[in-house]
Amino acid sequence: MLQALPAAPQEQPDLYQVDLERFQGPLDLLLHLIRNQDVDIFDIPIARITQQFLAAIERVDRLELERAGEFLEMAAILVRIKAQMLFPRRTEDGEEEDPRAELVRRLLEYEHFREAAGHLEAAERERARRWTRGWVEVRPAPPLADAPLETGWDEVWDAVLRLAARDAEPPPGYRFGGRPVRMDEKMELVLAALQESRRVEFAALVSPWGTRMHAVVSLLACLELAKRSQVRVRQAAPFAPLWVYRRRAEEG
Amino acid sequence: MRPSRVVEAVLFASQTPLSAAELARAGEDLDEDAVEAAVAELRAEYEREGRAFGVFEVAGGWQILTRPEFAPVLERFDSVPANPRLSAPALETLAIVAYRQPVGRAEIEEIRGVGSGGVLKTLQERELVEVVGRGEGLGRPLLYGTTRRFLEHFGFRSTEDLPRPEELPVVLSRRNEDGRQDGAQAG
Amino acid sequence: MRPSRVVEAVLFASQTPLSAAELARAGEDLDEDAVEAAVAELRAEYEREGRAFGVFEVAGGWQILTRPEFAPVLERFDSVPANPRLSAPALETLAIVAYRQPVGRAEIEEIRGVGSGGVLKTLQERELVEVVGRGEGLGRPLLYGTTRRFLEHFGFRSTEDLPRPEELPVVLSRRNEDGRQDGAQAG
Repeated sequence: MLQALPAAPQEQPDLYQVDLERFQGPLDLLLHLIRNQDVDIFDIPIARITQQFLAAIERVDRLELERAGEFLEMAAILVRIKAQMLFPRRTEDGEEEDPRAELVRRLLEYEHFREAAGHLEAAERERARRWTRGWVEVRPAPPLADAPLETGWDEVWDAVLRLAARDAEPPPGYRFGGRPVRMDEKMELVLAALQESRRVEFAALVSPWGTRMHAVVSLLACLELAKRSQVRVRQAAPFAPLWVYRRRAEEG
Repeated sequence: MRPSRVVEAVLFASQTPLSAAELARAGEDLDEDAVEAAVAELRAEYEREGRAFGVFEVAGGWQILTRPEFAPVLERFDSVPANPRLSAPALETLAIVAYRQPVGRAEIEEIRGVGSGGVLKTLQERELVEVVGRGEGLGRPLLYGTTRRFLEHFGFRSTEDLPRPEELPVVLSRRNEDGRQDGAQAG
Repeated sequence: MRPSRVVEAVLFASQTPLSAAELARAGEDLDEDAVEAAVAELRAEYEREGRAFGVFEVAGGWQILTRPEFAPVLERFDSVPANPRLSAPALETLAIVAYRQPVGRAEIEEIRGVGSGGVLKTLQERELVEVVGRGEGLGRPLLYGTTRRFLEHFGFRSTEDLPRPEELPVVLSRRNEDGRQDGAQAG
């Protein structure tokens, strides 16, 4: 339902009495405050809007924690912008930087998508006025297993090779004597060792073989894993022991 | 059997849209052109006879649906369940996925300014959105895109039916006449 | 709106057969006699036009159903679809299952970067892949492996026979002997 706006909204304290539950998030609330007061979005009166935003979220504790955090984060942004407005900075080419610029960009982008969502809703409403057939005969599908299958192993193998091509870095096989020292094997070994303990000394990874090639490939493996954010490599000082640390899954 | 009746039987027995290629499977002598012609014939007949349903173009195929003017009648019947509608957060998230696909969760949350994991999951469960790949960068984030079911849900023929981004007015002045839920009201 | 068209809309969209009394609720000017007449009108029209569907009496009510003589059409439509060749996603998924079995869906999706539930189902229906157990951990995920039919079709005696040359990608060269996410044992 549409409400006609109060003629002089800024004088109506009731305006701040918004029901936060009805807003999808801080951007929604902020847009509401701006659009409902005939404010030029490119020249947001930041002090006033900040005050209204803070008033609106005063009872934010009633929201669940995650949502509350989202509103508080925006409040912090607003307060920071308000402070920056007092001390305008200049960019390198001497132009005055508007601290509101990024916020305006985000608001317009958000509004753009909300507009798009409105179009979707209209399409959905239109579609909801038409019905498919309510009941359709259940037809037992003939078992797919009986259908002919002409796929040969070469096609499966092509798929295998496509997967290989997708591997970020195809592991080079370093040969030592007759047996290849493969980086992927070393990487696996490092990860396996880190399943057992939180960290492992690099020397311990190499000692079972003690050859230069194993050491080099192991080091490359550790660096590759670090690059993929699967491990951390630490050395306290030059020539100090090198340690490899496990990274928790959610870290990377 | 007339090709149009063969196509009719299959369209009638399906709850989802069927493409020309799919419909062609119904008859030995059917190809995509014959299917097109049969569909056109059915359309014209239903139209002429004033049938309560018609053949509509949806999601790259055709589907028999009741005509909109019968909605008020159908809404009265318990055995005709209402077509499901999405929540505002779901629509908003879906709009972002539709226009930005393939898009990761982080970008969606950046645009919306709120956590969107739950909404995305719901959209995935309803098969309106699916994982279409992985992005570059840290953790190779999952990227989402819209599905054929998405087109069905909104009755779009293809993603071309979405209003082009440049057709969406980036509203620069106050706008408030579109029936959007209004949060602010005293009492 | 003609009574016969109102009745047609409701019969088409209803999930259950409807009786004359129930159908009469569709319009203020409808009573059971009017409904009977409308149904008779629809029947005659469908008959005359040679429609693929008709109005049938079911469980004390009416329902619009495909005519029995079109059953072969539907059967043909249902049975022709199977492409004798596996699709690219199916091939890729099959390759992963073959080399990493027993493997869970999450792991397959992790490697492919796309949802793989549907394609796994196809492979199961093809009887090339089957559930071979359950993994440890949250929700005890189903683990998939290849079938005897897989071995027969591709001419392997056992999965040990699968070629494992050096160009086998890393994601496939690591086997899960114990069905856990990672064969974690440092020697």
